[in-house]
Amino acid sequence: MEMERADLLQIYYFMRLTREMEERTRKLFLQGKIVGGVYTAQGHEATTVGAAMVLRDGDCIVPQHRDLGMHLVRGTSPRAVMCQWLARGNSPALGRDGQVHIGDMHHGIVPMISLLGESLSVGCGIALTLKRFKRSGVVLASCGDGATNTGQFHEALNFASVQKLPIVFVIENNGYAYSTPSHKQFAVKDLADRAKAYAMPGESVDGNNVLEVMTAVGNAVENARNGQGPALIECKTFRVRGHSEADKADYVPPELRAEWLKKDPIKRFEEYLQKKKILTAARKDEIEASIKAIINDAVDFAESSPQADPSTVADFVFAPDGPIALIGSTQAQDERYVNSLDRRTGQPFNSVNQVPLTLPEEVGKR
Amino acid sequence: MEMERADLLQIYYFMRLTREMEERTRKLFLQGKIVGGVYTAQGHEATTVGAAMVLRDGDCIVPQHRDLGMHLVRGTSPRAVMCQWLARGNSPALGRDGQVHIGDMHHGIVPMISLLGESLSVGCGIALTLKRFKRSGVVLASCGDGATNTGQFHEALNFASVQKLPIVFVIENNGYAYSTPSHKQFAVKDLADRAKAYAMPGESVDGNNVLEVMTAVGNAVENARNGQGPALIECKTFRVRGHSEADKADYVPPELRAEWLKKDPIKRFEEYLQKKKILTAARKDEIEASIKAIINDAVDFAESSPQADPSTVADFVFAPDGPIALIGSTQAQDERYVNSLDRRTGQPFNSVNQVPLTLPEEVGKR
Amino acid sequence: MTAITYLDAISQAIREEMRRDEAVFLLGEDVGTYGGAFKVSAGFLEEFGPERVIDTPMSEAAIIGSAVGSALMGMRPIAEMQYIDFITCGFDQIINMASKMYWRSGMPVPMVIRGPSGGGTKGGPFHSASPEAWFFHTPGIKVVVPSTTYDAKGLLKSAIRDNNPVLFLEHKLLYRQPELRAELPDDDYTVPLGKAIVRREGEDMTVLTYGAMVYQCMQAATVLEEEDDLEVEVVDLRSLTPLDRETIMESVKHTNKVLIVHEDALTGGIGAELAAILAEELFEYLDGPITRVAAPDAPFPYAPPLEAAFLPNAEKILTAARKLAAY
Amino acid sequence: MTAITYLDAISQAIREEMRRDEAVFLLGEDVGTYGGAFKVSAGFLEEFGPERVIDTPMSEAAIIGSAVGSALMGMRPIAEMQYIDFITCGFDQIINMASKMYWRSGMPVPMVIRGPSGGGTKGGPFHSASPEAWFFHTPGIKVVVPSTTYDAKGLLKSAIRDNNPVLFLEHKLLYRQPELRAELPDDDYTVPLGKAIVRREGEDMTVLTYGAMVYQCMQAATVLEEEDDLEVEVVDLRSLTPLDRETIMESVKHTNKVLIVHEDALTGGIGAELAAILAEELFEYLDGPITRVAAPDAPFPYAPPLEAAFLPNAEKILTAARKLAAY
Ligand SMILES: Cc1ncc(C[n+]2csc(CCOP(=O)(O)OP(=O)(O)O)c2C)c(N)n1
Ligand SMILES: Cc1ncc(C[n+]2csc(CCOP(=O)(O)OP(=O)(O)O)c2C)c(N)n1
Ligand SMILES: [Mg+2]
Ligand SMILES: [Mg+2]
Repeated sequence: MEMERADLLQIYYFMRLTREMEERTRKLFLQGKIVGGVYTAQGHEATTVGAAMVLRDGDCIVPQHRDLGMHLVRGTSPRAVMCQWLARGNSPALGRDGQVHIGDMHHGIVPMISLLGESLSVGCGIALTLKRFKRSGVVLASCGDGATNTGQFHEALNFASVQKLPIVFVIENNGYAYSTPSHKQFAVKDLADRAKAYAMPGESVDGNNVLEVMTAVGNAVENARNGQGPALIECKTFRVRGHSEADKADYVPPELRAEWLKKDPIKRFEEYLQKKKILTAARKDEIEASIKAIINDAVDFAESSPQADPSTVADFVFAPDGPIALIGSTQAQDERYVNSLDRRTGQPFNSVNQVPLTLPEEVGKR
Repeated sequence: MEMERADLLQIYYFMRLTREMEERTRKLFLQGKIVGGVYTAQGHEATTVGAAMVLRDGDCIVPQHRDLGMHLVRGTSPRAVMCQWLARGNSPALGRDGQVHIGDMHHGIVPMISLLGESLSVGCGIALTLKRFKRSGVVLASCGDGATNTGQFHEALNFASVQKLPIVFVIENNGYAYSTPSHKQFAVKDLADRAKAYAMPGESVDGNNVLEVMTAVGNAVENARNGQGPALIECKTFRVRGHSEADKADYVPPELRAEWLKKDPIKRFEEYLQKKKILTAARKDEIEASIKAIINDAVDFAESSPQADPSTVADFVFAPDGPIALIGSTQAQDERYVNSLDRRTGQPFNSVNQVPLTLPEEVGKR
Repeated sequence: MTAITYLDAISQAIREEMRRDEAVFLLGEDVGTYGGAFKVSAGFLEEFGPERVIDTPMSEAAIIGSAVGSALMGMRPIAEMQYIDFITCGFDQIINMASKMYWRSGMPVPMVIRGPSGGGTKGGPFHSASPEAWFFHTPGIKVVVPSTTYDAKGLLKSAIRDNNPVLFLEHKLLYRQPELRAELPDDDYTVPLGKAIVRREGEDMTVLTYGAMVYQCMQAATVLEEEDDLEVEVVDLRSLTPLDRETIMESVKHTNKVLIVHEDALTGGIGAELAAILAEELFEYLDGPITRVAAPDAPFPYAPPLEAAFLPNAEKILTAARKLAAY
Repeated sequence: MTAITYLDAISQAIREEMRRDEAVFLLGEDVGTYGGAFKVSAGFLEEFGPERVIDTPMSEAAIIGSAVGSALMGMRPIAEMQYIDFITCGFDQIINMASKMYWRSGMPVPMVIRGPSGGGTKGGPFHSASPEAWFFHTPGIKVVVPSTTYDAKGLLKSAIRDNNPVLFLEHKLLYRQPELRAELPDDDYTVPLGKAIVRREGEDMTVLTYGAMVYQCMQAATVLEEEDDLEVEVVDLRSLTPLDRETIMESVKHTNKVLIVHEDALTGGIGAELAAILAEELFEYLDGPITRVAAPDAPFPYAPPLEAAFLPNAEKILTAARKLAAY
């Protein structure tokens, strides 16, 4: 995949931002500032960032619990993420939900639910709509190796293939479903083989090699865009930390983890960029500084954000009446349409998005 | 598959018995004696009878709505079937359920529910038990082409393959799910390809050729028996009548139906047996006479059986306390065990089974 | 103007909404070529084409999940369950995906899940379900139970235009009942969700019911008038969520006695909540025990004599009403 | 003898039953190597081996379906839902397969479905479910809701030995609560299904509750005694199906006032049925409106201030009880 230095730096930038935000999230958890389950994805960055980098405006992601990288690339703001982790009243879920259960259809982001596999057919419904109105958009729906064993996975991939939907399914095979290793979950060697049950193209790639991920997902996305229907890409990676921050993961053989740590996707990409003289020490410092600033801003913003208001606990169960706009149409910008705004607040969706991610000059505007 | 004449005649006998029982069932429906949906399976006989013929004592079937043939081969009595269709108080379901929703674990028969696909993982649970106790038994679980699109199908086949269970899945691909043709249901050409998603052997065979079905299912069953795990066999056949007797099926191209009618499994097998001089005119007459007698007996028995007793409408919701025997163990014959008898009646299960199917001499004892 | 059936009314509502709003579309098993197992969508494929009338594989969860996804895009999908019994196979998509989406994300999910429910058609344990109680207890989804041809059309239009998931429970016993044939207005009318209707006024007792049981209650009410000279007020709830507390309260306040009738099993059914609301909020007004007539706590049986014994009917209602009246 | 937790009691019950009866086995996600998400089955794999402690793929429907199949063979499977919220993904296997099997075939399905339920643990909308109402309304499955360490063990043993599908709802907030540590008898005791227990006797009011809410009610009762000089009788239902009508009736007959408290959402919850039964059968005995304290009709929220506002607690119970007492 031929790319300009700016693109390459951007990829690196998002991989680093993802890693650092999760580091910070972990700290907040250890400080007791985040309650409940915290899922991070150290080692997934090549897959989550790489897969999302090939998308454009009008495309849609259906991310899961380890997909902070996809969120950041596609426009979920670090402030939104931190407000959500800290369960603030101004978080995208208004404190009702946590983790990266964040979405905004105007930005093509579907908020996941904890029940894994369920989001995949939701992705089909979005793709069905894009196809119906001959939009060029494509849906990128991800799931873990474990989620491929749910009935939902099967029904969604089958329906997508029958309808030849513009949707690409990305499996993040990180070797485990919680504590359960692959051999207790499925008998196939490559999960890409599951595509054969749907006469769908399937490919397994090195999920720790960002350029390889981008090539595979990029091709699948372009095929889907051109009306050739869905595809399944298995990105083989590894969950080098516990399932959640509460999980010591002592069920993972240390040597296995060590081996994968050597294949750290960021380290590998960094070496590549340095060899290519694209990532100089100066650039690196600028990037790290920018990332630090963004994360500090996000955490400060979240910590100074209000708690959720208990007097609203019974509110927002039903949406108000009124016209609904087709997402992506001009009407979707018209306040008279119920779904143009977050009616719970009267604000745009994820209004904490309003401070956009400003990349350092040399990393280039998006 | 080498077989003696008696075996071959038996196969023919059960195919004919199945066909004739369904003919009679249809008549009863048209006479208004059967209420509700009536599903028959003209054209499926090679698949349903053939698949079941390869089983032995200790094996278990998990049949679906077109599997009367499996039931008859495995010991569900024509009387039980007719009592069930006529919703009699002495039917296996005591009038609570209808159709071929008949089961008796002591005879290795699981009663289906209408929700298709759901029975497959029940079959896994049975296979899990057979494996745990090192029984030589194998489970034969069937489903239609439509049911392969349910999440249930996926979860069951995946679990079976991970656990290497002694279970064989037979798909009866009859071209349609109700009115929905294959191309609106799945994109694969051969449903046997779905086995690849589970690293399971898969084979597609001519479902209207009984000996071919027996060879494929027979091999799969023996492999499962020998600890080699599950397999998937697609039997390609055709539903030459409507989905139910209420369905005129005018959505089926007449020429397509005509083509398949030419391939009628019974006609084909009959010609084969005649060419081999196994089925003489005399034999045929004897068989037909015996079948007629059996069906008449079953219908007479059912029609003279009592209606369900309305005063019991709220009964039998919960099973009584007491010890439960492992099915197939000697205790399972001991009345002190709750599941040794049908506690709703105090009788053996499907007590209408008590008049066993007596085959004409020359067709041989089973 | 010709008198049409309850089924025709449902078909008309969908067709007219699809003509009115291109965001409305139908997906489900056999809804296209076949026009649906009950022919609700007969002719739709020809009129609207395969992108708006989608024959799906047998995959209830994918049907409902896809409806959620398209609703998030601003569409108004109508997901048909061939029999409402099969909704159990897509249960999680309703409970955790559709019903909680607006509440947690602010993004509306305007969708209808509809299908034939109810018994009396010899459908047996898997084709006779009355699933309302599960969803009545689930915040974030509306539940609608039309009993007349007029309401079937008017309520379905409101459901389709609503910005939330709506479970629309058609009673299949009513689909083609000649007695329910009615001439409907030519104009585009709707019946609002959340509004009950008094089918029959009376001073002596309030009967709260919905769906096919409305007719059993009306029958019983006539007998009570003729034979017992009792004036029974029959309230047809029409919507279960939102529930029309006002109409219910008003009626009970002037009759002071309540009989609740539904086809679904007794324990934990809709009647339980109605009784609880009244026992809490109208305690002073009650001159007799709140009485319920419902199916027994058993699965739905197939055999005609069992089905007859299982379902509530005018006779059972009569007995209960007389006992209550005599109280 | 050492005091053990509510979680230990559950673990002990399963271990002892597995030792006692080879038909008993455990299957679910991460129950083996990991010993379960909450460590209920820690050490089980080592003791009983992989054929009796089965790590399954993430496939709730296959877990429950396989349990039904093995139960039909005469086994006594225990199917763990990692969080009870995920039971929605296996819903049909429970409703249409397990719960109707004996009724329609005469073949018993002795199985337990168990898992962590309930809120107060910052679990948010998908890890805090109280799913009892759906199954309470479903004929053919028993529902058990232990509140103490002693009951958790005794009821789970009864559930495992029962010949029917039993939904065993563990309250995860109680799993490791130090206050619940208790020394349990060494002998093999059980607590029968279908028997409530009076946790605290009183003349002035009956409080019907279960699960974690028992403690909130007991707290409130103490305050009412000290500050209001009211004697409140607290009844812990322990089983929802079968329901111990006798104990409930007896209590209400002598207190004449009823407060019902549960953590699950109000509308269509267990409290609705309890109120309906009492409003119908004990009408003469009631000296005040049947009052309910429950969660609002909204999904379960994540943020601590919202969760605190959402859940019923001693304070809310106190307010309601005082109002009722003053009636
Ligand atoms: C339907 C469902 N069942 C069970 C769970 C509990 N659970 C949470 S994460 C997880 C493992 C997921 O594994 P995988 O899909 O491989 O994703 P990973 O966490 O490895 O990225 C499980 C079983 C769930 N969230 N949803
Ligand atoms: C879960 C579920 N969804 C829908 C139905 C309604 N239904 C009954 S039979 C049928 C078609 C089944 O097709 P297939 O599996 O190919 O079996 P066939 O009838 O062709 O033998 C459908 C959709 C059902 N019984 N169960
Ligand atoms: Mg994984
Ligand atoms: Mg078929």
